[in-house]
Amino acid sequence: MGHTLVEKILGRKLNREVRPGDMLTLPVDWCMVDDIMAPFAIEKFYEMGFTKLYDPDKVVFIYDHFLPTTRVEDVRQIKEADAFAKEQGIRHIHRTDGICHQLMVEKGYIKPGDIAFGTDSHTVTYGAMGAFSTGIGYTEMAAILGTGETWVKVPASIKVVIDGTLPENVTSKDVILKIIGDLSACGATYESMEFTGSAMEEMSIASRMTMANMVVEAGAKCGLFYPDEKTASYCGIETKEMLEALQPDEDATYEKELHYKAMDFVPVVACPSLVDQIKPVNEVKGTKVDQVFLGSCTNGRLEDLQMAAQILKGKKIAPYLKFIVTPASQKIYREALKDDTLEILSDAGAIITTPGCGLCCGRGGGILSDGEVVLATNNRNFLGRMGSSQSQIYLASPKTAAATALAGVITEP
Amino acid sequence: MGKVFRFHKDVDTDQIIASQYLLYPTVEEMKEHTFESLDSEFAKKVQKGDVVVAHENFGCGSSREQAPAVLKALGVKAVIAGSFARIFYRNAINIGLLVIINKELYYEVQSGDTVDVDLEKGLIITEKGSYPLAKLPKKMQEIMDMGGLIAALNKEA
Amino acid sequence: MEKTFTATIWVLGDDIDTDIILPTQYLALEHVEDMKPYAFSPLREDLAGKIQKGDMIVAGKNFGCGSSREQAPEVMKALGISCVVAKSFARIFYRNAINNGMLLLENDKLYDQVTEGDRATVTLGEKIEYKGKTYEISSLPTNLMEILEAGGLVAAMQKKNGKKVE
Amino acid sequence: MGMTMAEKIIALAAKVPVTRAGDIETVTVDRLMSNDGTTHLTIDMYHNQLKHPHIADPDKLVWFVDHNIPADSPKTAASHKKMREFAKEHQIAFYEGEGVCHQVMMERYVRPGELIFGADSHTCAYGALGAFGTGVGCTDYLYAMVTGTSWVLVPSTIQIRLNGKLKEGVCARDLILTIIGQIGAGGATYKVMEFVGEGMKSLTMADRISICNLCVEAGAKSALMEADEIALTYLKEHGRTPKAVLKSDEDAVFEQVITIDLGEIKPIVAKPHFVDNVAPAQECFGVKIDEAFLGSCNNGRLEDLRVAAQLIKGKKVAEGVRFLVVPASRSVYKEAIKEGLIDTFVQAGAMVMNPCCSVCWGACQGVIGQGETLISTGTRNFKGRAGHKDSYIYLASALTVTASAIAGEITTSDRV
Repeated sequence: MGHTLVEKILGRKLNREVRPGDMLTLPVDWCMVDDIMAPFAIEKFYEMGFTKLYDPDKVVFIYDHFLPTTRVEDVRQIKEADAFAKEQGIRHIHRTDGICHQLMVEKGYIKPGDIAFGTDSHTVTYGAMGAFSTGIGYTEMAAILGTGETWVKVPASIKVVIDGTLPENVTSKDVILKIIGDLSACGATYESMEFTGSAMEEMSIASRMTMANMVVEAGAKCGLFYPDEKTASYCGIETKEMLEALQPDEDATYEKELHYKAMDFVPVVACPSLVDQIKPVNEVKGTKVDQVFLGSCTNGRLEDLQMAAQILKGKKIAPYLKFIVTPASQKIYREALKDDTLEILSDAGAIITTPGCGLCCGRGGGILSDGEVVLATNNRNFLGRMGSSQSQIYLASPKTAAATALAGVITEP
Repeated sequence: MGKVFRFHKDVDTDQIIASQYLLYPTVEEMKEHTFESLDSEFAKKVQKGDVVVAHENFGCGSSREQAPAVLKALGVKAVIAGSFARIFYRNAINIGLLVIINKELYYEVQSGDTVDVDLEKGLIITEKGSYPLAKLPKKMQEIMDMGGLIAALNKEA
Repeated sequence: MEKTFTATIWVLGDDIDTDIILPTQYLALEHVEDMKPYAFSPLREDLAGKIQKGDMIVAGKNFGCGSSREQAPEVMKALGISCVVAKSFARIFYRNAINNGMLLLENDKLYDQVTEGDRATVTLGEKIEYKGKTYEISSLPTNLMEILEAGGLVAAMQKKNGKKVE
Repeated sequence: MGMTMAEKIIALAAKVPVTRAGDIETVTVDRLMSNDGTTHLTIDMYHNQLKHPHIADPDKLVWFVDHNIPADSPKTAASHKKMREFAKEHQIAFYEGEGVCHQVMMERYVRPGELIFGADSHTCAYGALGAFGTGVGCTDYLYAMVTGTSWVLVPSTIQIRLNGKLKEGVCARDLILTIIGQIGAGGATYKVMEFVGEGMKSLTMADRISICNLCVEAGAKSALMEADEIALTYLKEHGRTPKAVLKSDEDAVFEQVITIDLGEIKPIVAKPHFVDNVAPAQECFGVKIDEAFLGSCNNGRLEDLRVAAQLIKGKKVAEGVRFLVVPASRSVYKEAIKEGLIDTFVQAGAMVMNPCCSVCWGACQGVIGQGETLISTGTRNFKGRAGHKDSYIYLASALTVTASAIAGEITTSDRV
């Protein structure tokens, strides 16, 4: 009997066959620690009796949630992380480079087949590269920092097959939202999701990251794409064998299979205040919005900004509307400068902030008051996540965001 | 009679009420942060009728009217300083917060002393003696007499 | 950990996410004690103040969905919550809770029957008794039970590292 | 006896032929600027305290959301919402996220000879275009909004005569900090600081705005410069004409005359915790910094970004230092993109923010923590202004700030 991709990745690491339900102790390739959780993980690390990291070169510290700082206590997080990094000889630190998940991929840390853990639930993003990655708490991170390993229960898998070509106004964000809606917010709990089919093969790495990023919103442990030529060229690797070793077997067993025709997808939104409250944009069109947010580890990449710019070129956003654009990394910011994307967005009236988590994590970058409505491209619309619990958050694609910014009401692109 | 809270030279508007509180919806919500960086207990300790005494250039810095407004909301009866920054002075008069220029008092009193500002007699009275109140410029006295600029405006209208 | 205990019930709904359990703006407060008043605040502003030591939470499906913020189970533990009984739990929250020694019990029927303020009796690895009826709960996998019994992952690691537990 | 420039502008606004320092005049205000620092309170007073709420001339009002944008809390957002809705209802010119109010006012509104009230102390910046701008509180603002008028005590004038030219590596910022250090934080209280002399010819509009902007830190009611050819060219480029081009008469009476040789000015910093606590930059060499800020109504203009970008090109921000670069307006941002300056900053490791007041105001982005040190082109270094009450702010020029960001400690541009 064959193996799913997650079984292949985990088994390859341990050099043996693994099956869903097996409890494994896994060596860890990458530990990603963000600024919110660093001080807590450090405290637990010492409390556990550790004195030295198992391998400082496998640890990446990234400051993104609190930059730019909005409160005086934010700085404490950074200082404590800096002090620890210095003491332990951590070389991989990104203080102002952008959002952690973007950087882990963009800076070349993650390679297909890697095992990565991060102190943030959207660590699942690296599944776009065919890596096993998932979010953990800071206590567990502390244990991994000390031992270099942790336990994993091999998950069962859900296979999602999408064939064909997506309609012009649909992006990978609409696809993953629709799938989450179909599965429900806990429909993939403990499981691995695999995305395949010709539409997935067509997708850029950036679009794949958008989808992998959001599998946690269906409860999944990881969301995987099969490494291919695009993955190899993005990572700058040529090892064909490795790519072959990281494909599922044809006779692998899946807990569930979902089949979609790409042409059937339409632009959708997740309505307040749950990620699985999915409706076609057309069903909520005309809903007045006060703010539109384009950014985050879900949709803050160059292609996302470009999609919006294409719609907004030479036009102005609706009066009295706030349109906040937060690129996911400084590299993306520079690329978007180079091809005039930022200038087009700024001319349209966008407020372009420095890269970081921004509004998505609710610390700054456009917080909402009672009664305000935002349409946002990020990954969560939980009650009160972006400020007042009396505000409303709709999640949508960059294209829907741009069309909505233009009209001032929710609009299909 | 009120207690003295004594401050130094060049007390700026950021010390009176810091920027991060200015966008709070109401002065009532801001007032507990008055003088936070200089004396974090000030808002709790100050009582109606108390007096703020300071050296020169009190209220320098921004035009934020929240600065005199929080003092008034806390019940501060008067601010007595060697001199005032222009905008603060004008803002205080406009909202009916008594601001008195007196160069000596700063050297004569300590925090916690009692002091009385007797408007009828035109005197500042301390345990050690009394000081005549300087006259306000005529235009400003008119505004004070009417109970502040808004009251004046409502009378005109 | 006591094998049997009785607790007062607070009822929460489906999909109680980690932003509800503790909103982002309170995550960086220096101590978990400082975070306590804000637990569950987007949903029920006064709840944290009402919860007494030993109380239990009964909720619907997908409790703890959302982020990996471990402050969520930690703040619940600090509030003295003895356990959460839910139809199902989100994965990361589940793992974090165990790592903090916070007891989670899965049962898909109790939620539909309970009234807030009532009391129920839990017998670990066996059952919950509520208004004369019995609701089954299963026992945890061995490796997790070991962590829970050690008092959480920190204590388990201390043992491994031969560090004296204060 | 002649009149000063300030007396002439006030006489014009009061529609009287002559006025003198010490007189009180009722004036018609040409324009009323307000921002999110206080407008929510003005609106509350408008609704709750006025017997007959109305606006004399909505076309004179210009409102900005620039201090806390993007919003950092639900309370801030609520205050912004109140402003937005009021502006919409009363058709008040409303700019949200377009940049720092004073910069946008200079780009789009201010005309020589005007008398402008701004609910912000740095309104004195408008003197760079020969307008009398002064900061007021929200009660004064509301009075003027309702009646179209206000009263002013006509100020006396300190005339500052500038000769020569600034040396390379020295900025207008160094000049004004030197003057404030000389006359003290209360040295110009109630007075106008007027700048004249052949030295003016070498000062760009950006230099002039920077100089006038900071005069309130010496207590000044306003700052003034004659609208000369440089100013009138700027005005024309921005599609406007003067109300009146005025200057002080030869025989006007000045409170004080100060003569300064620009060539003598050296890089200078204002040390914590006051703007007049100045020292030559070299006295502070070696002071470790945690954050550097280039921006604000004082130094967030294209000229500032140019000199800074030129300095940092090919270099990197020191490890562990947060270097915030915040263009003063959307048009500055756009021009800076076109010239490649923004790319240079990002490449060097700076964080480029949306145009706004940023850490100069200290309540939104880039706030500093306990024990931290900031070097800033902002307007003030009051204790705690940029964040924690136990933190330190040094004020300096765009060049000195950028040099310090590269070095990780206070230094000047000739040393990096």
